[in-house]
Amino acid sequence: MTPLQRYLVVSTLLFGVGLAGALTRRNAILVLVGIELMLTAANLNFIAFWRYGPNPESAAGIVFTLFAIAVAAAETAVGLALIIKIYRHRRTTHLDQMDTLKG
Amino acid sequence: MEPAAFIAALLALGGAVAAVSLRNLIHCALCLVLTFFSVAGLFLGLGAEFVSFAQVMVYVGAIAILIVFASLMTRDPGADPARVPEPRAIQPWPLGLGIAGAVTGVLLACVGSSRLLPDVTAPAVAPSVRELGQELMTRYVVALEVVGLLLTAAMIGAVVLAVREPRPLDREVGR
Amino acid sequence: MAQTLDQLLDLVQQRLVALWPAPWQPWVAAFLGAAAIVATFGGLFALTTWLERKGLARIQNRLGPNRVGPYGLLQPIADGLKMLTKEDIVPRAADQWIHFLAPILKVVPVLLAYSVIPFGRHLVALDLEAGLLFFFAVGSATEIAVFMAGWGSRNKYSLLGAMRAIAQLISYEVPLVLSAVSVVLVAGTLSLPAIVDSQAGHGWAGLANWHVFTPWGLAGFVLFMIAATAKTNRSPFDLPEGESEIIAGHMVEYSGFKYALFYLGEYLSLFAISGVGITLFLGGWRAPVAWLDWVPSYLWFGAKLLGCIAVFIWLRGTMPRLRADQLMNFAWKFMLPMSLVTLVAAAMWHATATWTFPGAGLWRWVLGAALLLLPYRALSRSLTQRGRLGPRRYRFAD
Amino acid sequence: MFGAGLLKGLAETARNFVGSYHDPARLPTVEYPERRLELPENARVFPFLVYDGADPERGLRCVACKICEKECPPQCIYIVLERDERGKPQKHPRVFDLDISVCMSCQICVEVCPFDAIRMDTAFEWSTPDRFGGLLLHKTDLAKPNRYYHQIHPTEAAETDARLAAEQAKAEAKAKAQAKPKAAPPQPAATPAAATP
Repeated sequence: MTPLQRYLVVSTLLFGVGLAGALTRRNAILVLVGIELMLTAANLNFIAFWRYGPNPESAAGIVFTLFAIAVAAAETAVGLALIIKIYRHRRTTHLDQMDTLKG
Repeated sequence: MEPAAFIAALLALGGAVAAVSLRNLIHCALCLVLTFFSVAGLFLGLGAEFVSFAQVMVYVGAIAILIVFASLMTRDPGADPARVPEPRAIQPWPLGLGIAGAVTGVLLACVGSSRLLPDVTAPAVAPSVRELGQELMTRYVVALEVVGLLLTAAMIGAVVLAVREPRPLDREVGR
Repeated sequence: MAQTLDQLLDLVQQRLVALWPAPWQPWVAAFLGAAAIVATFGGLFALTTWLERKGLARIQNRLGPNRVGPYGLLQPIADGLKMLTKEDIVPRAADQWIHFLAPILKVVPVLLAYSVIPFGRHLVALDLEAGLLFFFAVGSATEIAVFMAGWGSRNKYSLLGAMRAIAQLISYEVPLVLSAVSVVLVAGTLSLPAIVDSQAGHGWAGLANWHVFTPWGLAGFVLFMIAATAKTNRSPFDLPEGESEIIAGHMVEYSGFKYALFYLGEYLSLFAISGVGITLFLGGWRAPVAWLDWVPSYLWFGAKLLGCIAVFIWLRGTMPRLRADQLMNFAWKFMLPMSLVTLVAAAMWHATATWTFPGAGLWRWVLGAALLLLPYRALSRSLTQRGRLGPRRYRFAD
Repeated sequence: MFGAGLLKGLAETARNFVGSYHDPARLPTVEYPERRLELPENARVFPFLVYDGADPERGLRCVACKICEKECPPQCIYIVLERDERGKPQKHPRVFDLDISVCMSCQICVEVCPFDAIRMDTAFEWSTPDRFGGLLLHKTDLAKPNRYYHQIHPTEAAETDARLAAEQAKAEAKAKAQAKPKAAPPQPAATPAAATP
């Protein structure tokens, strides 16, 4: 296995764990945690490809990761604001209990 | 992969598994912090110093704290057995695990069978912070502006969403 | 001779490292550096507790500790012995692991932050290219520690204190980073030794080219120090641990050695953040006037650090504690706009650096001062008129 | 202007700090066990019992009327009346205990005492390793001579003494005035008494 592949395996496993968490957990905050893990795995992929890719002197991988981090921050802020809003309305963060359209 | 990176990867994966599987929400958030720290360590090992510090600053300093705050502000009475919905024909969690496992398996197979890239092991010279800044300000300036706009919009949106409407009494007194 | 004295610490370290076999040398060097930092700032911590008690006492017309040793100088040792021999109590309902890990997580990042601060010429443990970012990144880890302490103790006072502390830390991190960014803008680098180098040389009347001697630098320094006071939970921003309201905030359930660790972490972060403030605005280890350059650089750094500590003690002896709403209003309605204005003024200063016509220096000064003073004036007027920072009106009392 | 008040406060504390090194008015604190400040005359800590003359037992002004015991808000006074062998009450306390761990120095006992027997002391160093027995003062600990009272509260003691002397003089005058008519009737009464039988 090349070093790149090792890092890719790690990021794949991280992505898998995040996906499993997002799909199986029924708490909205934990779903968000799973999504964060998937984003982190993607960032790890970017950095690994930049480091072991054909031209590591270009900054594309790093710049992409920085943007991804910024987007993740924005996404978390809005996501958690939504969760808190729904919680105020329904008194729950359990996803199965907020699936009706009627408020 | 040198031993330090191996340990960091193990910690990241262990933290991730704990973060999505523990029962206590606060423990989940703290395990997430462990994962973020370890991934920052992996970045550092890969030579991406700036990204590593940015990762710690944003993920640990902002996102983890946000998650912790949100989980404290939303005490979930979901454990209340009276409110749990009736049993379904298909339990959701084996399905979710199955899908996640399938996706991971396909990805792993792809990684294992790929021969696309040459084996680069030469020490890469990371672009300096100055070069990074110049790239951001020239080649990626549009993306940078868009991200700035996105962050501003997200911040305003989050504030508007989460702000509590003033109670009638407050409005009456005018505070 | 002067140069030898200046590099004395480096020379000693090289001699000590040379005693070891070659493969061990990097490890020995790293260990020596870490040990020197821990020993120096641990000693400074002991000295500062004594200085603080003495200074506060004098401000309050008292004498302060004077029983243990001459002038009470051995008081820190007595305090330390008391702390170490106290029983370590863990609440039965507490989350054992989190309760145990919190004090460690409080101290370790602070110690890591010391690795990027240049204490003297060539006297920096890690010359990172993104050193300033590293400093702020490890600083944000203390928020997690505070939260763990507050939540893990399973005590409503500590949880309240932790929530207050985190809200305050996050709010004041923004002006702190923004005022530091103004220096980064002018110096064009994130590396702390390079920022010190950007303040080299002497300008008008032999005065050094420190950033604090510019309009934006002065404003940035004041903002940085105010935000640093809040970041280190010191009076007047000490309401996360307000003794009179929530006993000691997140530290209620800690005793003995763990409490001492929190205490140590707080003082160490104070020194670290003062060190960064010195590096950013006060010229780091550089002498203020050219004819004092022969004094070893680390002595200059130490003198400036002690000066900063004295100012912090002075502030603590003067200001009453803020209320929670005043704290937030001050952060978001005064500190944040002012730090943005400072950033603009710094950009102006940077853009007009190429002016060469006669009287350009004066014009830059006037422009920069006007850019800062006018918004300051407007901001203070609007804030005081709208009663945001004035006395509170109670809903049912009027 | 914003911040001017803060600077004013800083200047004041700086003046305090510097002044504490050369200006005694800025450093009024004394080092306590070695040096003590003179207590103000109205200082009060816990009550004590005044006795006249030389004998603390017989000169005690207290008549065990128990008014102070009843009035004491935290009920820290305990009095037992002295009785002679026949059970006849004597105007003297057999037991007078005062628990200073309970006493709150309110001085109400002093206010209500009709005999000026109980007064406030200025001694404050009562620390003891025995928190039960050591803080329970008995009659022997509490009895202090009038001389001591004059020492600690000169004005108040002089006033009390003057009043007591005036009262005594009045009582004597009254007694004399009563004694005269009383002294007169026995003589006429003596005759009928002598005459009756």
